[in-house]
Amino acid sequence: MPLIQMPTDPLVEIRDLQTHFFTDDGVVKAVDGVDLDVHANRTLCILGESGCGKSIMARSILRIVDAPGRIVNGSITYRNAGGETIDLAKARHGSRALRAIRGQDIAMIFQEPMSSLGPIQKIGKQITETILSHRPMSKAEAKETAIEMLDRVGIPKPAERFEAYAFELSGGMRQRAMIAMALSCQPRLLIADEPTTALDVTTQAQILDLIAELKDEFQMGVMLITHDLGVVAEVAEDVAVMYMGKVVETGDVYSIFENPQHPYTKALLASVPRMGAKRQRRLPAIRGMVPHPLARPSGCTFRTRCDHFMPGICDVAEPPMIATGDSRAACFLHTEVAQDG
Amino acid sequence: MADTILQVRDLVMHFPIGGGFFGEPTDVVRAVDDISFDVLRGETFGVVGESGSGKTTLGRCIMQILNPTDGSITFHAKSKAPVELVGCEKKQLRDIWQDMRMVFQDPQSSLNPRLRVIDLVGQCLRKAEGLTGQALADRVSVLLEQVGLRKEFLLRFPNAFSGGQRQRLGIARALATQPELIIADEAVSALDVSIQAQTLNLLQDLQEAFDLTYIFIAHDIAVVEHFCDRIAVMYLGQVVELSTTYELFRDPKHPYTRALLDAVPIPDPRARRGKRATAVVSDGTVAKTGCRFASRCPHATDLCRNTKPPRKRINGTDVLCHFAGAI
Amino acid sequence: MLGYVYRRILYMIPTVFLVSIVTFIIIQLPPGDYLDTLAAELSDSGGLDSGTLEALRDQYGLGQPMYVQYWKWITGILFHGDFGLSFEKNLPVNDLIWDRLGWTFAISLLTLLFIWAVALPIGIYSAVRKYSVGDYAATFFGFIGLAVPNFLLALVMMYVAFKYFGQSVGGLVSPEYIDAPWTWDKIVDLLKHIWMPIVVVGTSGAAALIRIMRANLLDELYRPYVVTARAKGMSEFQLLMRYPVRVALNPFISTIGWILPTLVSGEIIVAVVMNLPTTGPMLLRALLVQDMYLAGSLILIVSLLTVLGTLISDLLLAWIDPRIRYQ
Amino acid sequence: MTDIPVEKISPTEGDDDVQMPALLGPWALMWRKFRRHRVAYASLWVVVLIYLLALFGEFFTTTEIGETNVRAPFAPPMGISLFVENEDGSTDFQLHAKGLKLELDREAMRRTFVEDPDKIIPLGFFVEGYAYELLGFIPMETHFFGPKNKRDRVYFWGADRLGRDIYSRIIMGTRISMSIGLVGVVVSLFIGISLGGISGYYGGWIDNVIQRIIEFIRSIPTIPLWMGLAAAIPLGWPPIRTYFVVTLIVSMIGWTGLAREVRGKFLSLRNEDFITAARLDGLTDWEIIWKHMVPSFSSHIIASLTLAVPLMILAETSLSFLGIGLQPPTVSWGTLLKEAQNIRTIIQAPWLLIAPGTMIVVAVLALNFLGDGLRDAADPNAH
Repeated sequence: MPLIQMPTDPLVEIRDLQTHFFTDDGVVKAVDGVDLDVHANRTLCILGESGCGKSIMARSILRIVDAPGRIVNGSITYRNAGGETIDLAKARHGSRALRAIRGQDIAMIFQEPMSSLGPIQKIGKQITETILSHRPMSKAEAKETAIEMLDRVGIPKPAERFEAYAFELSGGMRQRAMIAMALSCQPRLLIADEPTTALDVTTQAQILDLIAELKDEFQMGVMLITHDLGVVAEVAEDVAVMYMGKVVETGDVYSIFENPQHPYTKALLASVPRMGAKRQRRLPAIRGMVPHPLARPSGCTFRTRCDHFMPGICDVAEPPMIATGDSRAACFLHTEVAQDG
Repeated sequence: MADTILQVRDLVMHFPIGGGFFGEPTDVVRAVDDISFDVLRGETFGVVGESGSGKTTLGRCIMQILNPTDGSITFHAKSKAPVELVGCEKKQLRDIWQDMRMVFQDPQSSLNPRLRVIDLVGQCLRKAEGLTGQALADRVSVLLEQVGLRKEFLLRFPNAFSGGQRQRLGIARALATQPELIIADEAVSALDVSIQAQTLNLLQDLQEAFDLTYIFIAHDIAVVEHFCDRIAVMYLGQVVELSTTYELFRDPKHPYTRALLDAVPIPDPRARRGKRATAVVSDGTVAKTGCRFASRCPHATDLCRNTKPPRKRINGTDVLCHFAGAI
Repeated sequence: MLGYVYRRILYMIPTVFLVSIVTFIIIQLPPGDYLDTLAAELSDSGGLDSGTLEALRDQYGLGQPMYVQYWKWITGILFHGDFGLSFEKNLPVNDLIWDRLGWTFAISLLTLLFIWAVALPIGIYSAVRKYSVGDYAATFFGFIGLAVPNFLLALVMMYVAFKYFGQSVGGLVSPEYIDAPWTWDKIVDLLKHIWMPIVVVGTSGAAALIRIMRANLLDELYRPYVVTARAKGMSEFQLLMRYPVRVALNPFISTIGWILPTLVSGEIIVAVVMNLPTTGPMLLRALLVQDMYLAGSLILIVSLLTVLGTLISDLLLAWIDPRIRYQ
Repeated sequence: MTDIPVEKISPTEGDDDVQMPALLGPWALMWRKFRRHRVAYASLWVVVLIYLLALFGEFFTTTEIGETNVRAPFAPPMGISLFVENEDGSTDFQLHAKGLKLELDREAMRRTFVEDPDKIIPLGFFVEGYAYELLGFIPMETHFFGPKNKRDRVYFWGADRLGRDIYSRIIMGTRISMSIGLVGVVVSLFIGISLGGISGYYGGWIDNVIQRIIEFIRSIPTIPLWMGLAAAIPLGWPPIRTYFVVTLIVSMIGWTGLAREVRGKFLSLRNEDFITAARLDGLTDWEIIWKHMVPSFSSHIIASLTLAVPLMILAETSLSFLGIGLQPPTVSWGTLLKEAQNIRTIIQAPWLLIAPGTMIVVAVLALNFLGDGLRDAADPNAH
C-alpha cells in the first residue's frame, strides 16, 4: 500500500528536535533528532518502551519540559487555523503566543488522571478556568459549556460532578474529566500521553473509544503516546516507533504491523504475547536491554540488541531515515551500503 | 485425580474500614469472598482481574502474609504431609516458606537497597541451611547464572541493576530454597515489552528445569493466556470463572469474562474490536445483594440483582452466574 | 464535616484533662504545702489566725489524699472560676492574671500574623527562584533566625536600640502612659513599642515557616497537575497561585498547631527580658518565690488557650482542604 | 544441593552489563552526597572542633574559671598584637597583648580601662599555667595558648563583674552546654525509639495512646511547663544532680519529634515489599527490625538527632538564663548570659552578651547545617 498522500499541510512539523537533560552525571539526550509530521483529523501513535523519549518529545511541543531539560536544537512548526506558522521551539517561555496555543489549539492529557488534576480544586472550576483563559465568555456561560463537555465525555450527572473533587471520582471518570477539560476549547490537536496506562482494560477500551469518537466529531489531530502495541493497532492511523530518543520507523498502521522494516519494530511486534494466537512455547524476545542513557552506543543505537548487526557499518554512523517498503525506517539494511556488502 | 499441590477452600478475607465516630469500623471490604480452587502440581495457574478484584490479596492470603478471615488452604509439598496454612504457627510457616516462595511486582521495592546481591539472594539460604562464607557465595553464584545474571554481580547493590535485572534477582531469590510453588504477583507487569518477554521465557525455562508450580497473578490478559494452563477470573473478590486457558478463550461463559476479553486491544489493526466496550459502564456502586457484576452486566435481571448466583460447572468450567451457558 | 468537628473536639478532652493533671503536679512539686508557706509568709506581717487557716485548709482539702485535693482544685476552677490565692500578693489569682493573659495572647496572635506576612511571600519566592541570590539570602536568614535564641535577640535589639538610636526599650507603652486611659496618643505609643517584641518573638517562627513553605512548595511545583495547568495555557503567576501554592498552604496552615505553643513560650521568655506587662515576668516571679497557685493557674490557662488555638487551626484546615473534610 | 543442571537453563539473554553510574554502596553514596553539600561539610568540622573544645576544655583556657580579679571588673577584651616596637624603633615579632590600666574619667566620674602602652604581656603557645587534670585523670600544667608569664592575666574576650575571664569561662561552658545537648538527645532517643517503635510496630490501641500523649505534649507551650518543672529543683541541690534533672526536663521536648519520626518510619517500612520479602525468607521479627528496618531509617534518625541537639542547647540556655535551670557556680553558656540580663550591664560591658551569644549561635548554626546536610544526603529522592 502506498503512503497516503496528505491533502493538507501538516498541523505540526517537527524537524531535528533535540531535547536534552543536563544532569549532574552528564547530558541525557532524551530526544535526539526527531522528525515528525502531525496531521489534522488523523491519529498518530508514538510507540516506544519506557525511557525512549516519547513523552519528552510530546512535552517539547507544548514547551512543558521541566528543568534540567531543554530544547537544544530543531524546530516545531505549528500551523494555525489561519495558515500562519509559529515555531514553538523558539517561542519564549511563558510568552503570550505560546500560552494562547496551549489549551486552545493544542491540548494535552496525561497518564495519571489523579495526580494530573488539581487535588483540592473542584473539577468544574478547573474546566471553566481553561475556557475563561481562552474564550471571551461570562462565568455562567463557561460553566454551561463545562457541564455540556462533562456530559459529552460520558460523565453521568454532569451538573453534580461539576462540583466534585478529583479524589471523589473513579479512575475512568477522572480521565474523562481530563478529556473534557482538554477538549473544552475544541483544540485542533490533542496530545494524549499514555492516557490509558493507569486504567483497567475495560475502562481503557471506553476511553480509547471516546477519544476516537471525539476526534471525528471535532476533526482534530490526535497524537497518542503509548507502549502498548494493542492500543496502537486499535486507534492509530499513522505510527512512529521510537528508540533511545530517535524515531526509527514511521508509516501508516497497516504497513507497520504487516510489513515492518526496522529490526526493532519487527522484534517488538514478535515479542508481544498475542491473544488467540497459536500458543508458542517461547516468545521471541529482544536480547539484552535498553542501554543506560548516559552510555549511548555509537552509530545505530539499536545495534547492541540487533540480530542484523553489521560491524563496521552500524557502529560507525547513524543510519539515515529512508523510504523502504511502505514506511520509512532508519536502518542500514535498507541502504545501498548493506546491499553492496 | 491429578496431583494437587494447593487446595483452597471457602477462603474469605475481609478488611474492616473505619469512619465511625470513634474511628471504629463501620463496614468491611470483602477483598476475597468465598473462593475455592485447586492448583495442580506442575501447572501454571493464572489469576486475572482488574485492579480491586482482590487478586493480590488472594496471593498474600495463600502466602499467609495476610491472615485470612475464614476458610482453609492446604499445601501438599512433595514427600511431606499436607499442612493447613490458615492459622499456622510462625515457626512452621518459616519451613513452609521454603517450599512456597513469592516473586513481587515491583523489583525496586522488594529488594532492600542497603543489601548486596549475595545477602539479598542468599538471606533465605543463610536462614534455612545455615550457609555462610564461600559456600553461600557459590550457591548464590549458581543461582545468578540460572536466572541469566553474571556471578560477578555478587557484591553489587540493587541500584546498579536495570528493572529487568532486578526482577531476575527477585526470581533468583525465590528459587534459592528450591521451592515447589512460586506465587508471582504481577511479576512482569512493571517491565517493558521486550524485557517482559525475556522474563516470561526465563520463568518457563525454570519451570521445566525444576518442576515448578506457578500461581501467576496478572492483569494483562494476553500475557496470562500465553503463560498459563488454567485461569481464574476474579471480579470484586470472587472467582467468577475458572477454566482451562483454551476453554476460557474459546468460549467465555461469564459475561464479565466476555467483557474483559472484548476490551483487550489486539495488536493487529485489521482486528479492531469496534465499539463493544461501552456496554459495561459502571456507576461505581456495588450491590450488597445478588450478583456483584449485576450493575455492569448487560444481561442482568431482577434475579441477578437479588439472589447470589450459584456456582455452576459447564464443560469443566466453574462459573458464577445465574445464566451461565444460557447467554 | 460536622462529624469531624465533633470528633476533633472530643479528642481535646483527654488533652485538657492531662494538662490539668500536669499543672496540678507542678503546683504540688515544691516541698511543704501551700498553707505552710502562706502561714510562714504572713507570720512576719502580723499573721493569720488559726481559724482562718483551718478554713482554708479545708477548702483546698490539704492533708487529704491527692485525688481529693485535685478534685477540690479542679471543681473550684470549673464551677466557681476560683483559681486559688496568690500568697505573695495575698489576692485571688483571678484578680491578677487576666490582663496579663490578654496581652500575652494579643502579642502571640499579632506575632502569628507577622510570621505569616513575612514567611509566605519569602517562602514562595525562595521555592520558585530556587538557588537564586534571594533564595540563598532567605535560607541564610532562616538558619540564623533558627539559631539565635529569642531572648538573645531581644537583648541585642535592646542594646542596638539604646546604643544607636538612644531609645530605651522595655514595656509596651512609655512610662507616662502606663496608667493613662486609652487615647490615640497611647495607641501610637503602643505601636512604637509593640513591634519589637513581635519581631523578636516572630523571627525564629518566621525562619522555620520560610523553610517549611519552601519545602512544601518545592514538593508541589513539579507535580503533574502543575504541568496540566501549564498545558492549559494559564500564565505562570496564575497557575502558581491557584495550584501549587494553594496546595502547599495546607501543611502551612497546620503549622499553627505547633507554632502557637512555641510563640506563647517565646513570648513568655522575651517578656521577661523586655519587661512586658504579660504573663512571662509574673510566671517567672511566681515560680521563683514558689507562689504555686498563681504559677499553676498561669500555666493551666496558657496551655488551655494554646490547645484551643490548635483546635481552631485544625478546623480551619479541614475547612479549606476538602480531602480532610471528607475523610 | 548444587546438582542443578545449569546448562539446562537457556543461555543468558540479559547479561549485558549495563553501565550504571551508581556502583557505590548506600552509605558511600550518602557520604558523597553529603560532601557535595559544602556548608554542611564545613559545619561538620566546626562541630567536631566545638566538641574537642568541650573535651579538652582546660587545655585551651588561660585562667581558672572561678578566679576573680579585683583589678579587672568589666575589663574589655584585649587585642592580640603581632609586633613589638623596640626602643631603637625597630620591630620584633612577638605575640603579645597590651595591658590595661584603670583611669578615672573626670567628666563622667567613672573609672574606665585604657590601654597601657608600657605594659606588654607576651603570649605563646603551650605555655605553663594553672594545674589541671586533662580528661579528668592526666595531671597537666601546659595550656594551648596564653601568657608566657604564669602570673600575667589576659582577657581575650573581656572580664565580668568579678573580673573573671570570659574566654576561659566560655570554653568551659562549652562542656556543659554541648553535653546537655548530647545527653538530652540520648535520653530522647531512648524514649523516642522505644515508644515510637512500640507505637509503630504494634499499632492498635497502644499506638493510639502513645499518639495522644505525643499530641498532648506537642500542643502545650513548653517553656511555661519547663519553667514549672525546673523551678521545683531545690536550690540547694549539688550541681551534678541539677544538671541531670535539667537534662531530663530538656529532653522532654526532643523525644516527641523523634518518636513520631520512628513511628512513621516503622509504619511505612512495615508495608514495604522488601520487609515482606525478608519475612518470607524466614527471618524473625527481631532480625527484620535489626537487619532491615533499623539500617533503613538510621540515616534519617542520625539527621533528626543532629537537629535535636541545638534545640536542647537552646532550651538549656533559656532556662539557665531565666535563673531556673543550672545555677552558678556551674558554668554554661546560659549561666554566662545570665550575667548580661539587664540593659545597663550590656551597655557597660557588651562582651558579656556578645561572646557567649556568638558561641551559641555558631554552635547551633553549625549543628543545624550539619543536620540539614545529613538529612538531604539520607533522602534518596532529594536532588
